[in-house]
Amino acid sequence: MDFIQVPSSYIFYLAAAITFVFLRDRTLRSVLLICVPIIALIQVWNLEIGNHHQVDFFNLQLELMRVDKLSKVFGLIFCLAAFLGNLYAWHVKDVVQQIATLVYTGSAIGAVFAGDLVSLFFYWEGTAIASVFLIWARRTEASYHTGMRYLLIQISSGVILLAGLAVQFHTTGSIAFEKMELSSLSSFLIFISFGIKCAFPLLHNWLQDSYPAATVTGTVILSSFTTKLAIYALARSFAGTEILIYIGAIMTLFPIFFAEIENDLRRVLAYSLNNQLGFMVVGIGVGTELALNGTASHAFAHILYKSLLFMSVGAVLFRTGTSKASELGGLYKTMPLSALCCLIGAASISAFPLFSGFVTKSLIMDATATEHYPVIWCVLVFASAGVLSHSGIKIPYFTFFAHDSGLRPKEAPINMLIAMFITSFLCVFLGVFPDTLYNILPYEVNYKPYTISHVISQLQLLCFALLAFTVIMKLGFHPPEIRAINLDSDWVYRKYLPSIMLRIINRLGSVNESTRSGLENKISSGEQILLNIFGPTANFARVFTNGVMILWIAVIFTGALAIVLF
Amino acid sequence: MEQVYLHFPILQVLIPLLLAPICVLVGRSTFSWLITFFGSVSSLVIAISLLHSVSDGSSISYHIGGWPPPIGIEYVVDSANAFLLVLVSGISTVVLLYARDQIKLEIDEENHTLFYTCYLLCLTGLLGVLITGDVFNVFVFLEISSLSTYVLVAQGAKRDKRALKAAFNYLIMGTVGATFFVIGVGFIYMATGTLNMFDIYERINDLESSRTVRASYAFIVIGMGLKLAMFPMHLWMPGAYTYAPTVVTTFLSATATKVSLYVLIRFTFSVFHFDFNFIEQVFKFLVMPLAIIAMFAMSFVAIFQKDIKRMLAYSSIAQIGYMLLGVSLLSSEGLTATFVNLFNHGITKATLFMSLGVLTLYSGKSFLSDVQGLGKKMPWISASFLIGGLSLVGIPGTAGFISKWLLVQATIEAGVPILALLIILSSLLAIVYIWKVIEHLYFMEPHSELASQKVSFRILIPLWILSISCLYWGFDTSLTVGTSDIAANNLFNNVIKLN
Amino acid sequence: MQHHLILKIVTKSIVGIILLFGLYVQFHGDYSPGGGFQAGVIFAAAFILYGIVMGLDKVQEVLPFWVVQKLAALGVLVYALTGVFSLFMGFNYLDYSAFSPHHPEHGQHWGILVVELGVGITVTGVIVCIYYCFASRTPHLDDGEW
Amino acid sequence: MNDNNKKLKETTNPVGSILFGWLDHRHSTRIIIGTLSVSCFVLLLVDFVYHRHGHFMIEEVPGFFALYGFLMFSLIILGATTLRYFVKRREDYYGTKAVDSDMTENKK
Repeated sequence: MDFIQVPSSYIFYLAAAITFVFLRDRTLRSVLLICVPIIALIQVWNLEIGNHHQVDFFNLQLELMRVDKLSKVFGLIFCLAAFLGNLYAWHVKDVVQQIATLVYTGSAIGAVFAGDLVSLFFYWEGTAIASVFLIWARRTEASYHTGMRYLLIQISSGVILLAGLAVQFHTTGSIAFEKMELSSLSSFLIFISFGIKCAFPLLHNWLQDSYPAATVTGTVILSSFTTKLAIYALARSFAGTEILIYIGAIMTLFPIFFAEIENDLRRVLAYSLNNQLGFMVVGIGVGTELALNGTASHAFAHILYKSLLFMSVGAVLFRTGTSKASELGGLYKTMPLSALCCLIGAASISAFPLFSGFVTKSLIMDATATEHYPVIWCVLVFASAGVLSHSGIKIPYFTFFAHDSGLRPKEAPINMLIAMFITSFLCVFLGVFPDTLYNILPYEVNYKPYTISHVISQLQLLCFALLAFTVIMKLGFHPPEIRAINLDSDWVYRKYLPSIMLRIINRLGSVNESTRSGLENKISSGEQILLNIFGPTANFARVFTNGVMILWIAVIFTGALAIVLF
Repeated sequence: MEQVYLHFPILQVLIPLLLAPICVLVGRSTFSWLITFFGSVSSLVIAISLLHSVSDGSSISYHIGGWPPPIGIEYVVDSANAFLLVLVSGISTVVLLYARDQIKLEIDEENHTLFYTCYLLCLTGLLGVLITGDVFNVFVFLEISSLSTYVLVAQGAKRDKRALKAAFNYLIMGTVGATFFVIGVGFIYMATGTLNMFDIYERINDLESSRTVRASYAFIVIGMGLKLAMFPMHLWMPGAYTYAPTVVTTFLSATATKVSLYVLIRFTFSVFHFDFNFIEQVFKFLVMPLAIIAMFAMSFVAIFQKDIKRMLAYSSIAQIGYMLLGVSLLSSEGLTATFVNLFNHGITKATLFMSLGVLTLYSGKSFLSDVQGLGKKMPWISASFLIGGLSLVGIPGTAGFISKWLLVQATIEAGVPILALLIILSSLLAIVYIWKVIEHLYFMEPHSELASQKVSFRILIPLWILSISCLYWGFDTSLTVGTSDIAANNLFNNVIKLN
Repeated sequence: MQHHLILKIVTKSIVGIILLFGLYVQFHGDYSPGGGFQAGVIFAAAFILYGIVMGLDKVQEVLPFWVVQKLAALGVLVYALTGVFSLFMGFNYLDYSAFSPHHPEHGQHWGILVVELGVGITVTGVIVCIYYCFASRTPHLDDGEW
Repeated sequence: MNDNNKKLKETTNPVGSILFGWLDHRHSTRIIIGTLSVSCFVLLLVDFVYHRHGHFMIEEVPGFFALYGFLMFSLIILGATTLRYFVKRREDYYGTKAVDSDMTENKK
């Protein structure tokens, strides 16, 4: 069975090539897009543990198929997510998006099975480059700029990874993608690189910036892969690194507040995504078998319910043209099925018993408790209440209920509904039969989520939080949904640094300032300086007479002669 | 005659040389093309078989006229020049495949025969420079190639009369360069009394302090610097590349400067001793700084160009900076990187110029606005430009990445990681100017009056051969890196194993 | 030059002598001063003199432009084929011993002679060609031409 | 008014009226709040009947989760409101380079 051992990413790349070359028929393309993840899913399911596919590159041996239980579980959920996302995107006609999706998902799955840092790097950059097209596919100026920012950050993550890998190779001669200690320069660089993709605090803002900018279907795809790939990489390399616990704890905390006041619902979900990543990072930091199981299972469940939420908000955006809470409300009348799915997603993410979040998050919570991190545990409980506040209540409530916006859109298209139903079903299924999920986790699980204590405490937490919400709404203290944006740390590089740069440039350059105003013009003044030095009419690029050229030669020759003779 | 392969070194040069006058005698456009193509293909076949027989690191020596080396002219093939022989004849073949259609549009019918003749002579010259082991012979072949190049560049005059001025500038500069070079060769002869490279190598050993020898090296560096467009002696190049016919630009950009660089390397390693103190000084204080300035200054200049051909020409000067940087590390790794770079940049630039030529086939101008929106109308050609562009930038998975990677490694090995940083930084500049073209190709609306043009397969096939090779050499590095490694080691240790 | 009768007469008589002298230089080049290049120049000089005195049209009747072009190519071909001949005889390229394998000295002699002939033809062709090009140059270019 | 109601009826999805039709009832809000309050009360009572086991002592304090949930939720709202005071900006703050203003224009 050699066929079954070829890298799964090849299947996706091949499909991308076929799509690019042959398929002019839209339906065929959509069918292909759905079939490919299924084929990959079957392949990954049947993979045996071991290293299967080696390639020689320079003098390095690349491991393209390192299959163990950790990579397998991520491989499975990635294939599943690709299938659901593509089903949801059945109606899309845009070839660019379809190819980007295939390459992107293929790279993500390839990265999961990469057994060394070099191939990881290739796939890492592959996800970056392919995914940006999902943002650009919206084809507006704003999405172009957002995509550029996204690409810049993603590429730098790859470049830092490359630097780390180069340093590691230089010092140890190994390119193995294995567990490492956060002690050397190389591991530190690799850690930062993973951290960027994983949206560590202060490195996170690309996430909230770009996800709301992608297309309706693009965001669903985007939400599943990049960050979870980073989670996988961290779990692989830095399990048990204590600093991750604190980083993760902060990650669970700060997005809550931002999400609460954010108006764009897809950005709310992006913040919520960040917060959920925090739980997983804490699990990695704790690093025990229980915690790593928690991380893997939480990633699994999270991909499903986060896709579901993005799908339902996406369906609303698709039908109404906006995803802003201030513009929406009362949609349950005409989009009841989407509303139902959204509620299921919300229940899952808030970890109501019988939904998937409940059976996975508690693994991580339990691990922190067992390892005696009381403060972290309290933070996580707090964050759970936070999750309820923005994802559990805010998303469904302001989209589908709340005050009636007067919008009466049609129900979501049938393909979207099917995708949402399947995802909802999986969310509930995993919540009711957690053992199905527990069986494929990296380590053996002896954990029973449905104990009376656990169910009651969780229900208490959630119900009282809901009660608090009701009280606050009644009292009118809830921050109103208004059309506004909120600054995040990306303000530093989007506004602050450019203005400082310009001040410096203006000091240096003698540019006529009186005629210019506004930041944009000032940036172009920097360009003007470059233009004055290097532009077509500047000395560097001018065409001189032969005499001048000869003079240059004489100068250089004199220099050479001086160097040689003395 | 029974053992033809023994004569391959001379046949390599002889076939195009012999076919050139035949071309003139025949005097028909189509026949000339056929003859030229035949010559180029047979050169390629010979070059490949030569490369194959020296791929174990050995070398082949051929004595012209049966006179043994120090007296007669000797042709030497080792992995260094065999590798470039394959590049030159290979590019020439691919370029010729598509030259037929392009030439019809760009050059008057009555000049076709002479065009092909000059093309063959240029090919002869380039191959001769590579293969000969005699310093004066290098000069002769250099002049054969240069003189025919001037004519080839001037053929752009049908489209743009400025081609004449560009060719004239090139003529002046090229001649000055050749003069410097021949003076250098004269000095060497004065000091050693021999013209055979390997003989000089033996004799020059004790002459490190000789001022004649030192001055000769300065002359040769400047002479070759001019020919290979080393910053700031590049001034002939943007004009020549911009106004020459596309076929010529494609061919020259991929071969001419590379061959000159080879000469510089050959002289540094196989004629002089690279560990001479003054040679180290030249590279350290002259070549390396100039290379670094070229990498940045010329990339910036390229960013601001509106004419894509000119932009690519400036980019070539910047790329030459990378190659010179590799050489000036004076290490085996650096030399390997340079050889790989020679090859990969050759095919990359050929892809770019060729696809650009087809994109602007009908508009005749290569300004950014002329290719606007062609991404939709000419998807195959735009895609190949895209591939070439990615390779130029050095995106992983393309040939360009391999050469940059090796160069970065070499700088780190040499203990100057700051250079690695500079290389990466200047690559970012390449992204900017390539992006400008991509943006115009794919993200802008086409001019409405430009109807969709059918492009024949005769153009598409060679173009895609090049594009795919750009990708292929990004994956399979056994030939490029392997051969370069052997070549660099041979040069570095001056091992010429004659069989 | 229409009225310079003396010049014309002298030219007509002298051209033949120049050509003869050219042939002498050509074929004695191997052991006395001279050779293909000098002979070629002398040959070309004869035609150029004729052209200067009689006019471009007259000389091109004798030696049309296309012939000159082909001559230039032909000479190179002769040179190259000499080398190819020795290849075919089983020697190295340009190894003149091939012309007379048993008496290599004679072979060298013959080889030089043939090669020099090639050089002579090419040089004649090229020099005359250059003269034609300059002499037939458009005297004035309009603005539109540029 | 009547017309408007009719129009609403027409556009309402039949599945919607089965699933969420009861929401349109006059007392729906009261029903929801009532149910919530009752279940909260019951859950709180359970704590006094059933002794919970946890890793930390504090977990075993009756009503801990209830109190914690209620207070923390209020804290989040409070914190968020405060945060908004500092970070709120107009939608077109980043100009054409962010999607937020993009959507605004689409609306127009």
